Amino acid sequence: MRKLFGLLITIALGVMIILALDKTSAFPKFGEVNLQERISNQYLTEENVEMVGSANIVTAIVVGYRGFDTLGEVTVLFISALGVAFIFGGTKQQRLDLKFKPNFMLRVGSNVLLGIILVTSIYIILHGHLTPGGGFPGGAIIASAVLLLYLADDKFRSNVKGFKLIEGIAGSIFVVVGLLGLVFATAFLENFLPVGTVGQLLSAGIIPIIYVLIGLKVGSEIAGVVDNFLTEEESA
Amino acid sequence: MNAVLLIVIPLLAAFISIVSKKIAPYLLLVVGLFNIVLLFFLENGLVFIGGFDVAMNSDLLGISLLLDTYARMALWLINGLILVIFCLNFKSYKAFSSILLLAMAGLNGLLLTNDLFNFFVFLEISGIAAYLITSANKKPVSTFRYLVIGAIGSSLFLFGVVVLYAMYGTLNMIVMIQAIQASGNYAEVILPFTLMFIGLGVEAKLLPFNAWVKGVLGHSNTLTGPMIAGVYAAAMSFVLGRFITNLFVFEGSLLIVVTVLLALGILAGDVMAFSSTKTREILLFSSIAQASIVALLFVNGVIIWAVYLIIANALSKTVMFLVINKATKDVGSDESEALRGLFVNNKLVGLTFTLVTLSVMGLPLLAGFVIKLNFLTQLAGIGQIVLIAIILVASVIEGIYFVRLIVKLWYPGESEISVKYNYSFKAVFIVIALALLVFGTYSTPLTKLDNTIDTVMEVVNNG
Amino acid sequence: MTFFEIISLVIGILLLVIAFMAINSKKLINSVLFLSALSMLAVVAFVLMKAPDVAITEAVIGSGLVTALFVFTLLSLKRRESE
Amino acid sequence: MIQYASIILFVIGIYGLFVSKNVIKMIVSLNIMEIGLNIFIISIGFVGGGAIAPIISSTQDLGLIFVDPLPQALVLTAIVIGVGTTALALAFAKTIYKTYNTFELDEMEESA
Amino acid sequence: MASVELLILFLVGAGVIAYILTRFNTFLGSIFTIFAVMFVFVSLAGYGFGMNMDTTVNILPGISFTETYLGFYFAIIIVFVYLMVSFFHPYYLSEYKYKNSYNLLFLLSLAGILGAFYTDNFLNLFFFFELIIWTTMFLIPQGKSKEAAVSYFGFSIAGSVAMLIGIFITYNVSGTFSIYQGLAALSGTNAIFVFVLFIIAAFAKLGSFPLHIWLPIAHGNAPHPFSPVLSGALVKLGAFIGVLALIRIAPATGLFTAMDLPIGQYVVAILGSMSIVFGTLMAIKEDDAKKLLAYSSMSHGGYILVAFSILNGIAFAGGFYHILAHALASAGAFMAIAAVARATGTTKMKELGGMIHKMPITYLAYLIAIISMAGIPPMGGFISKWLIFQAVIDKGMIFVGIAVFFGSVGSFLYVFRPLAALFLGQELTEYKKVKEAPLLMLIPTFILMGLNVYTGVFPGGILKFINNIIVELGYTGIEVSTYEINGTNGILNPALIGLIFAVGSGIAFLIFIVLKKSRKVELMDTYTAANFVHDEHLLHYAVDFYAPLERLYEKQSNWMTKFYTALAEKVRELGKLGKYLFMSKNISTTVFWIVAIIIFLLWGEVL
Repeated sequence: MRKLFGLLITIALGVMIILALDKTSAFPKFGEVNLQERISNQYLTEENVEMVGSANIVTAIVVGYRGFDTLGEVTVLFISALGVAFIFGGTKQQRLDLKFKPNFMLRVGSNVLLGIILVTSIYIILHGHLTPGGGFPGGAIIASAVLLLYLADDKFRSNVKGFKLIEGIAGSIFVVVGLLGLVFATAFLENFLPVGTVGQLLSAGIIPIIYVLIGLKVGSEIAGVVDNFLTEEESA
Repeated sequence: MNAVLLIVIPLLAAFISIVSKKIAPYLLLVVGLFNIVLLFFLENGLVFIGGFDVAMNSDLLGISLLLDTYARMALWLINGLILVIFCLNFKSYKAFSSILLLAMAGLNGLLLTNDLFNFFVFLEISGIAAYLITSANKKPVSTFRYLVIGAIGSSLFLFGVVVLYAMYGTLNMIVMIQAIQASGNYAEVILPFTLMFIGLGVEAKLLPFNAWVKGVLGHSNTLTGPMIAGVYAAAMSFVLGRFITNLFVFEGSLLIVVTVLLALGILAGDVMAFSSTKTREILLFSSIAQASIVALLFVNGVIIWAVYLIIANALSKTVMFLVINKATKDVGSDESEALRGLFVNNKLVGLTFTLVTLSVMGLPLLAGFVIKLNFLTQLAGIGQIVLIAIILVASVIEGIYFVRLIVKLWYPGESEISVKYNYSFKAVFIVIALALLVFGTYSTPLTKLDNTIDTVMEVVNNG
Repeated sequence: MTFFEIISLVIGILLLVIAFMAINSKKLINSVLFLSALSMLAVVAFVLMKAPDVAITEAVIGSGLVTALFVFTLLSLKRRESE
Repeated sequence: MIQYASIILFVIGIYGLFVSKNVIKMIVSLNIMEIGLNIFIISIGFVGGGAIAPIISSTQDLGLIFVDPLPQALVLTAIVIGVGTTALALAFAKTIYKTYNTFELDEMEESA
Repeated sequence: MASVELLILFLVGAGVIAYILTRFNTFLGSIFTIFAVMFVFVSLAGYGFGMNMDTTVNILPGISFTETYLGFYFAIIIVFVYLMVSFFHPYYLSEYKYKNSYNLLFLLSLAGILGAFYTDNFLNLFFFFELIIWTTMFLIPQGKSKEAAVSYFGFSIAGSVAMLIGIFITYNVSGTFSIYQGLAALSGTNAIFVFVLFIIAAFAKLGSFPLHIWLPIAHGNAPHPFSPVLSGALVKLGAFIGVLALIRIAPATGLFTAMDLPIGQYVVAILGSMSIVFGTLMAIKEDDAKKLLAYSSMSHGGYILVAFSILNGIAFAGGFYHILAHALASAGAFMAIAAVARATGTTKMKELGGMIHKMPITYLAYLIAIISMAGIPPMGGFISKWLIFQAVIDKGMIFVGIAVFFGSVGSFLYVFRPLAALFLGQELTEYKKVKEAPLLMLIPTFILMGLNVYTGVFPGGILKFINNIIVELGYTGIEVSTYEINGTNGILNPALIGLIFAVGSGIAFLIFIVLKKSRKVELMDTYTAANFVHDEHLLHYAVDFYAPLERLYEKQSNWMTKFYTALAEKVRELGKLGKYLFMSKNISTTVFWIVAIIIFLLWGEVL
């Protein structure tokens, strides 16, 4: 009964929203967006693209124009990693018993795989301004490498302190780079390096630098979270 | 000097603080002071962030911050309060310093940002910081409830922002305001405004989106109580005020619904407080009513007195929650019966608590009275007699339960209770009570500031 | 109907069905797995709508990591129950 | 079509929060909401009729039609924020389980 | 000091000094308080009668004063009551929990009173009213009951709030907060609203039916020296608002008339007479002497309302005179009871008796006060009631007339009861060591006795002053000479009546002296059907004093109290409902509200 009622009113809500959006003339129909009416059009002008030097316009926006959002986003991840560690408590912890014993093959295989994964992630991060990808997926892939280590070896504990250090330092450098923008240019997080040619690896000014920092930070943060989820208090 | 430092420096400090836990509390102190001092040197205006060549670029491509007198007052209040509250809890809640730094950054960002999506990001930062702060209550279910409701709220807010972006093609608040005013079709923006209003309403404790408040503040301690009821409530009220006065256009059915909700919030808040026997519940329900009053004032365009009301409330609620939560901790119960005679041996604390409560009730000689009378006068000037009647009827109920509480706290029951307050607590209480007393008897500075508070549009129009 | 429309129709319906199943499934682990599937479908939707950046991020973070976290949480619960 | 589906997906997430009493289910519902919202955001930037992803190989490509890159940037951020919230929520869920030995909110005795 | 502003500042400063002095020595602080109040009284009396107060404001921000006969009349009466009461402070304060703040709050509330009656601005008026409320509100819980403060505060604040809404309606109509311009600008529906709201305020503060239940609670439980202030002084604030509403807004409510009166005034008169009747009935059955007097205050408030709702000079004269007479009488009576309570520790009539032997002067003060209350010559109460009777009879208001006469007769019944129970009858054993009140407390007692008699015998001067107020309000005054008052139905010569009474009492006193004294017997010295009496209290004749009368309306007696208790209970239940609806532990509830609100809003847009 309760479920039916809930379904009814929520579906009604959905229908209402759809109808309201349909009725709104200013809201463009799906697929009929006119970019000329939007601010994004200006991201795609030739002079702006050349000024940014990033082939991936999304990256240009994420790290360049809206780098402040990204700083905030990294902060969200940072604070949730901090929070997870905080909630689970800083007491001595041991590995969670996963109830399956990884065999030799898995261990060796995972070590091989680890190398491949890490190389991939570095590639993804460094080419963030050229191809899809970038710091976030790259960082997450680094974290998944750590995760693999955890799964392959039931005694494995990574160096959480090290993660924290990377996290803190990468974050600080991010901010410092932003502040350098304030010093060498006029605004926080403004580019102060030469941008190079669009489409080349060494281009786009500070974007690759920041993406590397983001990758490191996201990777270490998520790895920290994973560590927290895979451990528990000793006495338990 | 750049307003972005207000956000970035706490962030930087937070990042550093994780490397070395020991310096974290001191970093918070330094950064808090730095922010307060920095605010004196900053100029009003827009600050651009990111992008490539700001001078060449159209500045709307990136994110910008807006510092005006409104934001400045809010920032002073919030940074100062965080600093004070942390100092008072320095020993017991040291571990929270990183989180408080992030909360500071998040709240400063909320108040400064001029970009809707950026606002969402800061909403999440400050929100998560709030969830973590409330985890100090050791009531995970309440915190979880807060988290879920907060997540719903921010999702709705983002939904609204995105719909607005689809309609007007920008995320910049100022451009958005101009675009909406230019289009002039207010019926079309009902959906995004409703969604955004609800999203903000969750954090700003507006009825009926505030079910989390009871669990969170009902079990609060000396850190969470003042932080959530003082700092966060003030910040969210300020933010809500900015959105209501600048962005939202409440007309027709939306105006009616919002007004009804807020009026209901005022009445229900006070009625619920009336029916509570637990002191913390009384305080939290009263703060729900106050938040609704503030929002109602913003909806009716009474900006300056709403700002003062926010400030007065934040200060008052900080004191009240500190007093009650400390006592609750020592006594072990927050039933008003159990706290009978709390002030018998703490006359000074009792006096300040009484003064502060009188200010919240809006009785003369205290700031609350001046503020209440002025905003009521302005409401009367625009003919909102019904709203005045609602606010005043609620204030009768409020008066009754507060008097009941005060009398109970002053006169002992069967057993004596002993609660010790530190000198630092007492100092804060006295300063706040004196400030309320001074501005209550000498209100000329308040009326003078009236003209210097400007809205976003005015800042833009003046360059 | 173009190819795009057909695909999007299928994905749309699948999205809704899987979401519904995720909410209504009895076992928590199924719920989580449906969520993971939903995430993968979203990846397809992102690709379809020409958002490769988002698709990669969603695939790695949304589908991979979030599922892992859910599973770890449930694992610790399983262990506790068995004790 | 996908746009409508995304809105309904969002609403189903809300439905999930309405009906479920289980902590994990609630987090799942939140995630469904977020996925729906993310698809919706991308969908408002989608340009039909052969537009391409906003990635160029050189500046010559700029004459082509692109989809709106800004929503994609927003979604990137939103996804990561979603993960942060989810991780935190799960952490709380684990704590709740530790305290009450259940995930069902109805079975907990904590006063509101 | 002739400046109102300086007087107010002086009182605030004096309050602080009194606080410090009381902290070190209660007696010293209280003596200081007496002098502070005396200074204010003397200043007011010295300059005020001739309208020579200085009303300029230099220091206080946003406050403006003006001088009116009306305001001065109220101010001088209330300050006088304060002065009388302050003489009691040295003997009472030391028992109180927070004695230091007692004098401070006492003086602060007096500052509020001065401001309230001298201001010409509605917001200032509200400011001072609120100030009075909260300062006095903190004095009440020092007495017996802590809940009494809540009750007092609740009704007072409800009254102020009603007034404030009325003020804002006035402001909205007229654009000014000036009291006299604002009220003059009202017309039509707005005037009716403001009238009703002001009347609510007046009723709440005056403690008139149906907003009366706080009176017995607050009066009965307040500290002994504060009850006279409440009854003699603070209640009169309601009368002040009543005057504003009934007379200043009067023309506007003249849409319908009844008995030549605007319907609003007529209704107020009816309610006022109900106040008289209920107050009297409740007083008759009350056992606590202070509560009894509280109910009598309620019934006297009714007289005041009736007087002001009959719009002519004689009635006004009666009303204003009654304010004075009742202030003096009730202050006298309450103070007498306070003196008894100080000596014995109780105000319950059952537990007292025979105090005349121990406290003869207090007895005399009480006797004179109640004679005035009952409206028997030669006391002040007689003059005012006589004037009110005249006005009521002239108007031919039958029900009101009956009520007024009933109230008068009832007064005999109830004021006699404490007289008999407290002072007459057998002396109880536990009070052997009781002594007469100390000299300092006897000073105000004597003054009040004198004034009660003076107002009854020589009302001419005072009535002439009252004529000023009536003229100020726009009506014609009454004809009065030094010894005679001209009513519509006859001429009253109070001095002559006073003389006759004096002679009569003299003769009676002579007989009392000359004839043989009655024999004193112990209370237990009695013979009751071969039973030995164990409990002397059952023999006390205050027990079941008016038993047959009480039985008539026993069951109906507290229905108003029940009503308000039920109201509070309803509010509480509403709060529980609110918690259930909005503060549920279930997240579903919040989700439901969000969904419902969005659907509701979109409904209008989509369909």
